[in-house]
Formats: sequence, structure tokens, C-alpha cells
Amino acid sequence: MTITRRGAVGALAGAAMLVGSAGAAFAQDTIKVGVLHSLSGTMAISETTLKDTMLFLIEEQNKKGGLLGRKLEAVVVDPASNWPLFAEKARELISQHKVAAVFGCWTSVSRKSVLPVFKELNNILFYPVQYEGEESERNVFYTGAAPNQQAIPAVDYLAKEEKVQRWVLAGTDYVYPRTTNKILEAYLKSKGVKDEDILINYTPFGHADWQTIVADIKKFGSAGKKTAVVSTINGDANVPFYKELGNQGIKATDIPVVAFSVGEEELAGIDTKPLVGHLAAWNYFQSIDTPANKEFIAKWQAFKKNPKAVTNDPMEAHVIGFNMWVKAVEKVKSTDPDKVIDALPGTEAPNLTGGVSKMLANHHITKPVFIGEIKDNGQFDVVWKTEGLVPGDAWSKELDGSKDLVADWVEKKCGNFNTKTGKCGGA
Amino acid sequence: MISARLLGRTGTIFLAIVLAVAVLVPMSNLLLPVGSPLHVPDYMMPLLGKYLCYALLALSVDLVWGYAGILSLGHGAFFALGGYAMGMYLMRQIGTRGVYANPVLPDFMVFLNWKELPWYWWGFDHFPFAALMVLAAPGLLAFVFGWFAFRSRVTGVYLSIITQAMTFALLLAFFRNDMGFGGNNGLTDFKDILGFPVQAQGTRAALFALSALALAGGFLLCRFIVTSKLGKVLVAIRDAESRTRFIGYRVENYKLFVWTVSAMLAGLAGALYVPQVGIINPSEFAPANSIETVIWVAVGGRGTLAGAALGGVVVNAGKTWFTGMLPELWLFALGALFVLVTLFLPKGILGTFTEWWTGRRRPAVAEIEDEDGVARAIDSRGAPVPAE
Amino acid sequence: MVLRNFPAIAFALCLIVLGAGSARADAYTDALARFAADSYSETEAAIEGVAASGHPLAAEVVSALQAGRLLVRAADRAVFIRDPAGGLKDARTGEATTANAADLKAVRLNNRVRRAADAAMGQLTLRAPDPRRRIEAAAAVFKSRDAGALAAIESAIAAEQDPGVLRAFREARASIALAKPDASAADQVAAVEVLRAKGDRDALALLRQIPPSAPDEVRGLAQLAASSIESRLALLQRAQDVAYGVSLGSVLLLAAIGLAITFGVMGVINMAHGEMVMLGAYTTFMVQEVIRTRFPELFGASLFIALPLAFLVAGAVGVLIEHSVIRFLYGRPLETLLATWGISLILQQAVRSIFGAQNREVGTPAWMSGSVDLWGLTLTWNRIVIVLFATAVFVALLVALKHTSLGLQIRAVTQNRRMAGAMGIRTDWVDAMTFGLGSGVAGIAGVALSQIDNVSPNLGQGYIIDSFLVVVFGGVGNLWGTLVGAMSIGIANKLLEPVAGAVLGKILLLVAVILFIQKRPRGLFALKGRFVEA
Amino acid sequence: MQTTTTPSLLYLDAVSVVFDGFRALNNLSLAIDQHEMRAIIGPNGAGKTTMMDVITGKTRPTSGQASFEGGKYDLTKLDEASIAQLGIGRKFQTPTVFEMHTVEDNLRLALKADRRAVPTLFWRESRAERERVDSLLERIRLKDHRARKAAELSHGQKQWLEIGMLLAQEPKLLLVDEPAAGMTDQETADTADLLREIARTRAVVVVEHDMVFVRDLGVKVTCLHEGSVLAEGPLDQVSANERVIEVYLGR
Amino acid sequence: MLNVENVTLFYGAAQALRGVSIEAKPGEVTCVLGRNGVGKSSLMRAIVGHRPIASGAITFGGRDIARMKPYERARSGIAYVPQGREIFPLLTVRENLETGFAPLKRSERRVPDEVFDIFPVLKSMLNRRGGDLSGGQQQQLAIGRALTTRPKLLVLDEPTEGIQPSIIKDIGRAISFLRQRGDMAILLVEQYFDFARELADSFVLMERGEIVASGGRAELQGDDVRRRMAI
Repeated sequence: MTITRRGAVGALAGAAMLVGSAGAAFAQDTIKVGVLHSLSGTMAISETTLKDTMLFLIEEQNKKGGLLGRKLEAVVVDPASNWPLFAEKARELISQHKVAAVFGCWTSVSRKSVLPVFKELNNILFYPVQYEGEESERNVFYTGAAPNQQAIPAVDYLAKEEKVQRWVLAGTDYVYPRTTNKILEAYLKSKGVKDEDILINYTPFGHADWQTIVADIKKFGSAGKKTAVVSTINGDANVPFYKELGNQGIKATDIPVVAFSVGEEELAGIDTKPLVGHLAAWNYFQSIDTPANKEFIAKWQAFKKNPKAVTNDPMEAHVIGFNMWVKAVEKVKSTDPDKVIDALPGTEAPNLTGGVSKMLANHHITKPVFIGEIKDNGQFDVVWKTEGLVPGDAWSKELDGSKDLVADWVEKKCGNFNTKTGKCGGA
Repeated sequence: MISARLLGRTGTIFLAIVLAVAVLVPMSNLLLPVGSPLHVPDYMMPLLGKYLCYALLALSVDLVWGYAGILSLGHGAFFALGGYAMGMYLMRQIGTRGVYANPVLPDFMVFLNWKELPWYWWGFDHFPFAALMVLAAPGLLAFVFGWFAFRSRVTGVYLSIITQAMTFALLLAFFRNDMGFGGNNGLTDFKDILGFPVQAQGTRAALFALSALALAGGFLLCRFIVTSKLGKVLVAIRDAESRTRFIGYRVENYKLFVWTVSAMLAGLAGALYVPQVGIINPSEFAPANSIETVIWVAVGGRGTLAGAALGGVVVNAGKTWFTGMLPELWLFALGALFVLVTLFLPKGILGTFTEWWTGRRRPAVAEIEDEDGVARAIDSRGAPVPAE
Repeated sequence: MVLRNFPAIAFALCLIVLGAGSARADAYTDALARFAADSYSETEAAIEGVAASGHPLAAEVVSALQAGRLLVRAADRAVFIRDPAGGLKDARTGEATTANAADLKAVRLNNRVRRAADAAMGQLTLRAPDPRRRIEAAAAVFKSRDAGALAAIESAIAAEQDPGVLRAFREARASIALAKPDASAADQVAAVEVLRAKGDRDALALLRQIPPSAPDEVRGLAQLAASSIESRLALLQRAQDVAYGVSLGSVLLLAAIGLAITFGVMGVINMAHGEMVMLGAYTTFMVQEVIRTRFPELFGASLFIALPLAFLVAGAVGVLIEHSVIRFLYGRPLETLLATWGISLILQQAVRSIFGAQNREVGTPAWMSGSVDLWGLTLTWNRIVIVLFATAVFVALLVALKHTSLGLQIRAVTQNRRMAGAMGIRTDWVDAMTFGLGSGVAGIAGVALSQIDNVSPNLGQGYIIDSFLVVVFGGVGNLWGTLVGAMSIGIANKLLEPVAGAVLGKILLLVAVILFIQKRPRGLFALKGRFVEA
Repeated sequence: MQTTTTPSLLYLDAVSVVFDGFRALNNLSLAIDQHEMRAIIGPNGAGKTTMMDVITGKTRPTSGQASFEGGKYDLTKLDEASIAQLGIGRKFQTPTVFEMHTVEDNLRLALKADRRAVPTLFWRESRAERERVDSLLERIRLKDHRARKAAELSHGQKQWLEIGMLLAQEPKLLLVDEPAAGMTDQETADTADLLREIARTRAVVVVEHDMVFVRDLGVKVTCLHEGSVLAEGPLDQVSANERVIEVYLGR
Repeated sequence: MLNVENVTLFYGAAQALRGVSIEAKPGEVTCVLGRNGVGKSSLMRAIVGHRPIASGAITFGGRDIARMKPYERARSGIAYVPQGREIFPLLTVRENLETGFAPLKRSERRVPDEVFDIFPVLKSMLNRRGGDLSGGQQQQLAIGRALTTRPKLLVLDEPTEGIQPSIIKDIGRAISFLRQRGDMAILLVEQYFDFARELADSFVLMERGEIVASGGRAELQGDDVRRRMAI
């Protein structure tokens, strides 16, 4: 028994070596996948994890035998949080490395920067981060949340469960918070919230001194009505913001803060004990208890060789996006972008929270929405979730400019079809 | 009139290379077959064009730093303003092809509910006006800023730091979505320039050739300035500012002149840069960008013009190469490059090369300059002016 | 079916048998059972029921709930309290018991439940022996304005001796009285008076919200009280802006003061200064990591341990940089800009390679957490500590430069290196020490900044521009200038921010500094007088 | 002093300069006539350099008047460049020449010409100017060094170059600060000759410590002390003054 | 005490010293004379270590100091009063003097009384900034500062340059006082011939980086040296 087992192990090892050398021999014939995430500069904080996620996914896929009988090969470049460099690197990935698809970008501006390149060179970008919507491009697949998959359910929850009547919309001054707040403002007003009960505040990137703003929030919140903060504060600025919140003693029971850009990764840098009860809205939390998620976390931590490595929503978006791409490629038996683009809508892939997400005709996907409360261990406790999955809207129904627009790349082959005029091409 | 004296030997070689590049690279890209070893691949064109724009920017920095001793840590602001002027023109050319198909308003204004075009966007649909603004906007900013700063005799590191404050203030201002310049996303998704699609290979080739010509022209202009008597006055100002005043030169006017010219060159570089990289956004105003520009000049050789341009190309080409080849380690390589150049090539690549070339014949008598000459340009200790 | 319901039936029978005398106990057990429903509304109802029951275990149950130590067994809806040590007791009886841990689930909380629990705890602890608990309890009642607590408050007031607690109780009673539609006018007038004396924003909110049904007299008085509080608060607002300004100024001072040495004194345009700050912050992180895993009881002292280490780490890196690069560049300040920029890239990437690009958690010791209320001014402890710390660092540095022999040698070398050497001063050693000192000070600034900002490889970048601005604004080569520069920029920023907003405020400030430099081209504290150039 | 009747070229009237409470000049009055050469002596810190700073516009007086060409120009209202263009040239104590420029370029820059930026940009050397440079080079004995960088000159040569630059400006008034410092006796004597020659056509103010040199010049002497005039007159008369001996010459 | 033998020194390609030898003995003033630019200051810089020598030897108290750093030479007992004084302008007079403590043991760290005896003016100005002093006062401070290090060799480079006559006399008196004390060698560089003549026990005359004449006090009194310095 033991002998046979040893023999088996040996044979396996031999086979593995053979496969390995075969892999080397056929190195020319790999399918290249571009990874376009900043590894240095301001965005490295968020994006390096996504680079690792892609390496992990590709390794896993190769363990399963690759794709179409070929190995996948990740091509990693560093666009260094520099937007023009994103475009340059995208061009390099597509033209020079001939990648089959690219997974990348975090900020909207980086996506905007590479868009023309993807259109011109006709390749595929999977974009994994929640964003402001108002876009649908043939070459881009949006696996992060659109505003209707994150912001609006969160506000609904606060209004219903916490009876919030007064709202602070605090954000970093860029397009995602601006748009989200615009949508939320319109939405809240449609629910009868008065002008004086909404406070909108914008801060620069990397804002570090939150004393005044937190004091203002406190002031705004002490007018007697139940108040909540909807935070679209981006990246680094969250840590000093939450530290200030904690120190000024704003408890979640007084003024809850719901954030759309704060996940497990961001919380890893903060002592969360003073923040227990503050909220985040995402389509995925690490703490969600499903077999798929448990397995994923275990493998991820093994891959990172760090038992404390956390997972987060954009990672899950890459998981879904990658699996969808794999399925689409397998379906059309080709990595030709045109074929894959056409095959992707309708493709389904299980997400990590127990459902099955589907790529829609507007190149967004269906996702469940969860509201989580921050726990003292830096994780989230899901306090609410949507029934079933919410389809992502490319164009917000709350905004004047886009309420008549729909994106449909299957029937109408158009990203901004105007239902009123019946024409493709905007308002 | 281009005389040998105007160009110098290095200058002649430099100009010849730039002009050759202006012709040969687009030709090789458009005419040679893809398989040919001499073929310049499509993706290289905008990349090389970008380097040329950076070279022009470096040239403009060298004009003020190398010759007038004004260390600008805010030249990125002029570059970005030129870029924005061009970007605004390109945005207006999109017309109804934007996602909201608004014939007048750019997309970002539509979705932020702007109802009409703000006044400062007027006229940018006309190329001549935009072209004028490419030079006028940075020129005007430089003129106003310089008029204040030079008249008040802000010098040395004080000047450097307020130029940095200037570009930082502009960075924050352009980030603001209320400013009407597209906030953080900036201006992007350009379609046409003068009726030609920006993404077409022919347009790219033309833009590349234009960038090379602009670099050549900028180089000639700079050479004309620095070889003129005015150029000699600038060097005099750099080395002994108060002496120059006592001879009767109104130093602030000279500085203001060269400062404004330099800003306009930087603006031109920015304007050519934008259609080639396809985006202009506030991060171009980041002080780090301006500092890096200074570093290109230092790497290439301060006060050599051609060297500065060379530095702009070399450092950026290195960056492209490193970020692709060593994505996780490239900052080590770049950082080490800067340290090593400083330590072992204190006069930059070109400066060291020419010194080595001429040094074989004429022994260097540069002892004095070592301690006083270079250091004087930026009087970092704020050494007090002797009053008695 | 019958069998399965047996316990319930038996329970009901028991209730009947025990009769009215034990009604309160029954209400308690009834309420307890609702915890098992795993629904926030049921939990909320359970809390109210438990609190109203007056059962002796009520307070313990609610506080266990708050701490996440209230467990239920889904199978039989039994409720247990786990004490902090880990022992289990039956919530019904308070007796120690055992249960299979796998069957137990903590009752889940959300903000609504937490609020209910807070309010309930308030009522339940009005008579707690510790006066601080009683004040907290009063505050909870004040916030909940629950008319049901009125009786409890009244009796608590009657029994209370401590004047501070009494005031809190009266305020709580006032808040209930104002919210209650059927309160007597006299009670409400008294309540307005109490709130007027309280004079803070909470009181103001209550006074503003007097229902229109209230008598005119009360409304008028409330109006008056509200406007008097408002004018007080407006004044307070200015004071608060200045206090925040001082705090921001201290942060700037800390960030800049090391630069005032490496740049201001030595003339090295040290672009790697921010990275020295970053190294200090990462040292703090490392110290806390070790403490967390090995000596958790030392956590409160972690910053004190980190301070000297950060000084040494950053100082040592500084000495290394000086010795390997900077010393070849004296007299060529511009080239130090180039080289230190390169060094800053290398250091950033090194930290990124070692610790990863993500933020690292640096905890705040208990003594630095929370805030203190000074006449209605909320000052957070960490900010206060940072102000004090910045002052201490400033004074220490001033003393070190003015009154130690190293300080004298530093000044001599920076004014005239060659002559200092001729006086027997070991210039190369002094250079290394000076740069090390500046870097070390930046390092300890990093310890302080780790308390309010991200600890990430980009930490330093955020401070470098501000630091240079502060040093130059104050006047290069003058520590006092750095102090005044930091404070003026900090306070101006905070006074501008409420008027113009954070972004525009900062822009205005930068423009103001640019214009100021026109007026004083050598900074605030330019060196004046008759000097011979060294 | 009868300055009102004979319009002097330079007239300082009760000029005071205060730095941080320190009085560098204290009610200083001084008049220099056309074509006059004047030697200024006095201990260090007596205000000699500050006086030059006031005349050349580098320092604004705290109080008092400074006028040029018989009151035609108020020097306290003009900047250095305008004053230089009026025809006041200054030589510093330590020679300051443009070290990175050649000797002849140094002179070229100093030549009287349109000082505005744009004409300077398009300037081309005229024949007259070339000749003028040649004759200056001759006069300051640097003809053989015309193409060398000024940095390579010796200390004395730099002093002379600087005087040459002053001459190139064709000033009406020259201020010369310690021209003999660091020179040998022979060079000192030559310098005195040169200055005397210059003074034939313009006014010269010389600040000097070297009493031999001052004696060589043989002109009226003003001794400054603590920011004001202590004694004025022929050298013998001044050096016999008790106060001058006490504070300056020593016993 | 100090022996300089056959020293050559270059600035880049230009040779500043060509085989110069001099000697300084305790209790004596050795004068280096010569016109401007003949290499006097270069020689001083070679002795205090501000310029490396190309060949030759410099020994001090029997030790070879030619490869030592300037501060090591200062620590072995050479004090330098440079041309142009080079006072630390932002340090007070007291602090300027205290910079001389660096080579001293902790117990010796005080300003010797003789400094204030020789230059009483310094005592009254202890808290003034060095840069605020007049040139003459600075020169006195520079000498006082050098004396604080308790030197065995005092190197004075043109102490009379740009100094008013009354202070030149003070300085002359100070130098003769130090010479009479006998424990210190003094090396004086001068262009001011009359000043040198009064003080020198021996002299060397330099021209174009070489020593062209040397001798004792007697030879210095003749007109020969004065004439050579004038040409």
C-alpha cells in the first residue's frame, strides 16, 4: 500500500515534471493575459492585491490544465498610478505582448485613459471596481458595482432600518463620488428628504486633516433628526477619517457611516474597535459564510503564504470576470476578442457568496448587495442583503442626462441607445 | 539664419538627429513592411512622440535653470496648461459623438448637469484660438507669476518652493469638478484633430513629425537666446546677480522674458503631448512631475540644452522599459540611476561627455566653479546678503 | 406535536401556577426568549422587555448583549451569559451551567439594537454605585428621551447626592419633559432652564424641537435659550477652529522640523525627508507587532518604546545616506535634490517590497484615544498629545542646537565647513550626526503621525510639499521660523476651511503663501543685520 | 558746506540707515563735485560700504536725501539698474566679475548700450563697440587674456577687469571699494595712476585702508566713524586729527 | 616644530607650489612674504590640510601630518587664522571662541584668560554675533578663537589685510606677546612688509610658487626684500 502510494507520488511528480517541461517547450504557445494594475505610486495600496489575485487565478486555471489546452501566462506591467502611463502600458500589452484580454484599472480616470486604446486595438478590459456608471463600451466588461448595486440599497437600508432622516454625503472630489452623490441626492429627494437635510462635502485626494469636517458632521448630526454619513471618500483618506471619527467619539449608534470604498483591505490599516457598527455596502464580504468563499479564502491565503491575508470585493469581481472570460473563451474555442466579446453577454459564473452572476447585455453583471457592519476584528458582519441578484445599470435612472439611455451590445450593438429617440448615440 | 556659432558642434549633431528622426521614423512606420527590422511598430509612434514632448519640456526647464539659474519646480504647470488648452480644443471637436451626444457640452459637463458652456471654454472649437491659448495661457501665468516674483527679488530655493506651491495650487484647483475641466478624470476620449482622426496612423505620424519639428524649433530658439547678448546677460545674472544690476541691467525683466518664453515652450510641449497620449488630467500638475523634469535635465546635463532634451528621452525611455521589464523593481533601478548620475556624472550625460571629449586637449580649470558657481544658482542656506 | 410543545405548555402552566406574584419574573423570561428569534426587531423588543422587568439580572443580560457575550441555543431558545472569563451561566436563573459551544450563537447586533441596549442600560444603571456609570446612564436616558424612564429618573434624583450626577439626571429629566406632550408647563419651563444651562449642541437641538403644541410661554423661553446657546456656540466655533489650527500646525511642525535641520541648517534639499517620517511610522508598526504577539500588556507603552527606536532607525538610515551619498555633494545643493529624490524612490519601494503596498495598522493606546470636553470644545486626546509632543520635540531640538557642544559644532560646520575643520571639529562626523539628527527627528515625527494617518509606503509623500513650504515660509535656517510658519499655516488653513471648504481653502492658502513670499522674499524670519558672508 | 550754490554731482544730506536698531549710517552728509576724486577712510563698520549701498540703490535710507547731478535725480527712489544707467558705477571690495564669461564678454556686457531686454536679444556688435573693447583691454592690460574665462584670471587681474568694466559703462561717478586690497606695492601704485587718470574726466570716490595708497592719490579725504563724518580735508590735516588717531590710526 | 620639505601642490593643471621648504620653531615668528598669487596662501592651505599636496613632506612635532585631515591637524596643535578671518557669522563671540573646544579634553574646555588680556574688546562683546563685529574686531576674534585650542603652531594668513591701522598695531602687539611666551611657533603670511619686518625672526620670500630668498631678522631689514616684493 505504502509502496504503491509512493510510486503514485513519484509518478505524479514525474508527470508534473513532464508537464512542466512540456509547458516550457510550448512556452511560445501560451495565452497571455494582461494585468494592468499600479504596483507603485498612490494607487498601489489598492491595486497590488488585484495583481496578486490575477496571478492566483491564472495559476489555479493552469493547475486545471489551462485554457483550450494551452497554458495561461500573466503579463504584469506597472502603470505606476500615472494615467497616461496606463494608456501607454495598455498599448504595450496589446500591441507588443499580444494579450488575449486585460484585467486592470482601479480609478475611473485610468479606465478613461485606456478606453481609446482598447477601442482602437480591439481588445478586452475587465474592470473590477465599483464606479459611477454612465458608461458602457463594447471592449469593456464592468464586474464591479454600478451605483444601483451599491449606493441605493445602502441608503434604503439606512432609511428603513435606522430611520435616518438627515444625510451627509461626504466624498473625495472626483467623478465617482460626484456622480454617486448626485444620484443619491436625486433619489433622496424623490423620497421626500428636504434640501436642508442633505449636506454634501468634498475633500481633496489624500486629505489627512479631518478635524473640521468630522466636527461639522457632528454638528449637522446634532439637530435632533437621525443622521447618517454616506461616504464615498477614496483610498488613503479613509484611515485618518475613521481615526478622527473614533477619536471624536462619533459612535455608529449616533451617526452611522456607510462607506462604498472601505473594505477589508482598507480596514486592515485601522484599529476598528472604535468603529464597530459603521457600515459598508459591497457585493462581497470576506465574512460571508459559503463553501465557495471558504475555499477561495483558504486557497488565497495559501497562495499569499499569509494566514491573515484578507479578501475583498474587487478581488471577487476579478474572480467572476476571469471565470466568465474563461467560459466565453471555451465556448467559442478562441481568444479572438471579437468572438469573446460577443460570447460574454449571457455567460454565467458563480460568485463567492452563493449566487450565480451573469454578464448582461450592457456589459455589467448581476450581483447581490450586502450591507455589513464593521466588527472589532476588521471584518464585516452582514446585517442586510438583497433578495437575489441586482442587475447593474450602465446608465442611472436618477439622472436627467441618462435616464433615457440603455446599453445593449447584444441586440442593438450600442452602448448608449436612447429609448426616446430610438437612436444609438446618446441623448 | 543658422550659423555654426548659433548651433555649436553638439547643437548641429543634435539638430541633425532630431530632423532625421522627424522624417525617418514616420516614414519607416508608414512605408516599411511590418516584418522589416527597420520598421517602427505602431505602438512605438505615440511613445516616441511622447518622449519628444518631454524633451521639449526638459529644454524649456534647462533654458531657465541652466542659463538664468531659476530652478523651477513648477514647470509641469505650464506643460499642463498647454495640454489643457489643446485638450479643450479636442473635446470641442468630439461634438455629438460623446456618449450623451450633446453638440456643445462635453460629456462630463452633461452628467454634472451643466446647462451651458462656461465662458472660458468659448472659442476653443476654433483651432487657431486654441493654438493661441496653448502659448498664451502658460505664457500669461508665467508672466504674472514672474512679474511678482522677480520684481520682489524672490530667488533661490524660495523661488523654487513657490513655483512648487503654484503648481500644487493648480493641481488642487483642476481636481475640483466645479472648475469645469473635468475634475480628476480630466479630458479624454478625443476623436479628431483638425478633422483627422487622432488614432489614425497617419495622424500619429504627423503629430510625431510635428513634435520633432517643435523640438528642433524650440532648440533653435533656445540656442538663439543663449548665444545672444541677452543670453550672456542671463549667465551673468545666474553667476553674479547683483553685479549685473550694478552694471545697469534690470534683472527682473531679463528673468521675466526668459521665464515667459520657457513657459510657452513648455505649453507647446504639453499641447503636442495631449493628442498623442490621449488624456490630460490634473495629475500633470503634480509637483513630483515637475521635480522629475528637473531630474531629466540634470541627468542629461544642465546648461547644455541638447543634453536636457537627451535626458528627457533617456529617463523616460528607461521608465518605459523598466516598468514593463521589472514591474516590481523598477523604482529601485530608477532611484539608483538618479543617485549614480549625481555621484558619478555631476555634469550630466552630455556635460560629462563633452568635458571628456574636450578635456583631452585642454586641462580643466574648473576648481572655482565647483564651489561657488554652481552652488550660487540656488542659495539653499539662505546665506544672508552682506549689508556692510 | 404535543410532545414537541411540551416545554412551552409546561412553561405556560408554571406561569399560571406561580400567578401574579411572579409576573415580573415571567415578563423577564418571556422577554429573554425573544432574543432567540434572530431578528433585530425581536431583539429590540427583548431588550425593552428585559429592562422593564426590573429583574436583577437585567443589567447583566443587556451588558452581555452589548459586549457580544449573550448567547442563545436555537434548539430550545435558551439564553446564556458568557462572562468575560469564559464561564457560562443561565440567563434565566443566573446559575452557572454548561452547554455545547457548537449549539450556541451570539445574539447579533446592529445599530438599532445597540441604541436600544444603550438606552436600556441607561435606565438600569441609574442607581449604579459608580458615579461615572450613573452619568453615562443619565446621558443614555437624555439621548433616548424615553418617557418610560421618567419615574426611574425622578426617584434617582431624589436619592442622588453627587452634584455632577444630579445635574446629569436633571438634564435627562429635562429632555424627557420637553419631548413629552403631556408634561406640565412648569416642568417644561424648568426643563428649558436646565437645558439653557447645559448650553451645548444637544441642548440646542432639543430646544429647537419643542413641539408646536407646547405652551407659548415655553416656546418663547426656549427660543431665547436657543439663541443664547447659539451665540455661545458661534464663539466656541472660532475657538475650535483655532484649536484645530494649532493641532494641524503641530502636525506640520513635526513633519517639517527634521527638514528644518537637513534642509534649513545643512542646505541639503532632502526629498527623502518624507521617507524618514515613513520609516518612523513603520518602526512603530513593527514595535506594536512584536508587542501584540509577545507582550500584549505593554501595548499602552508601545509608543514610548517606538520613539527611541524610530529615532535610531531613521537616524541610522540618515547617517547611511549621508555617508554614502550626501557627503560627496556638499556645496552642490541642487544635486542633493536629484540624489535624495532617487533615494526616496528606493526607500519607498523597499518598504513596499518588505511590508506590502497596503496600509499597516498602528493602534492607538487607550490613553491617547477618545476626547476631552473643555467648555464645550471637543479636543481629541491624540491631537492634544501631538501638540504637546511637537512642542517637546521643538524645545528639545532648540536646546540641543543652542546649548550642547554637538549643537555648536553643527552650527559651526554649517556656517563654514572648512573653518570648522581648521578648528579641530570633525566635520565629516558632524555632518553625519546632523543629517542623522534631522532624519531621526523625522523618524519620531513618524511615530506621532502614525497615530493620525495611514501607515503606507506613500506616507512620506503627503508631507514633503507641506514641509518644504513650512520651512521656506518660516525662513530657511531658523527653527523659530519653522514653528511660526507651521502654526500660521495650520491656523490659517483651519480658519479658511469652514468658509471656503477644504479644497478651495488649501488653494487660497497656497496663493497666500506665494504672495507672502513676495513681501518677504526670504521668509518670515529672514536673517537680517550686518553679516559677513561665511 | 556751500552745496546750494555750486551744484555738486552727488549730494547726500543727513542720510541714516538703521538695521534692526543698529545705525549703520547716522546723519551722514557728503557732497562730491564733478570730476572730483575723494578718498574715504575709516575703521571697518564706519558705514563706508553702507554709504555705497545707499548711493547705488541697494539699500534704502531710513531717512535723509541722496541726489545726483545737482538734485536732478533722487537716488532714494531709483533701483540699482536705473542708478547704474544714470552713470554711477561701482567696484566691489572683492572683485566680482562674471567668471563664466570671457574677459572680452565681461567688457561687452558692461559697455554702455541699450539695457532693455529685447534690444539686447537682437544686439550685434558694431565696429565702434569692438574698437572700444579693444582700447579698454589695452588700458587694463588684459589684451592677451581677452578670450580667457574671467575665472582663470589672478586676483589682481580681476580687480583690473572690474575697473575696466566700470570704465566701459562710461559712468559720471565711480565708486571704488578697496581697489588696492590684495595687491602688491607696484600694482597698488599702478592702480592709483589709473584712478587719477580716470578722475580727469569723471568723479571718483575711493574707499581705502592703505594709507600709502591714499597718500599716493593726493586728494581730499573724508574719515567716517560710526556712520557719520569724523573729519574731512587734506590727508595731513585729517591724519593729524586727534579723534581720527584715536579711533582709526592708532598711536 | 613644523617642517615643510619640498612640497609641491597643484590646482588642476596649474602648479601653485614648486618644492617649497620652510621651518617654524617655538618662540619664533616665521614670516612668509611675497606678492599676491605667488602661493603663500596655498602653502598655508597645504599646512592646515585644506589642499592635498602632490609631493614632499610635512611633519609637525616629528609626526608626518601630510595625509591627515584638517581636523586631525588641528587636534595635533595647529591653529589657523585664515585670510578673510572666516568668523562664524551667526555664532556669538562666545560661541565662536567655544568652537575651539573641539580638540580639547572636557576638563580643559574654557577660553584661556590670555585671550581677553590680549584683546579686551572681545570680553565686552561676548554675546554679539560674530557677523556683527567690525573687520578689526573679527580679526581679533579669529586670533582669540585660534588661541582657544591651545595651539603649538599658530598660522596667520595676512592678518592685516583690510584692517584699520589702529587694530593692526594691536595685532602686532599680540603676536609679539605670544612670541615672547616662547611655547608657540608662529607662521605669519604677509604682504604688508613693514608689519612683517617688525615681527619676523626669520623669513622666506616666495615668487611663482618657489622660495627665492630666505634668512633671519637681519636680512629682512635691508631694502632687498622690499624691492623684490614691489616688482
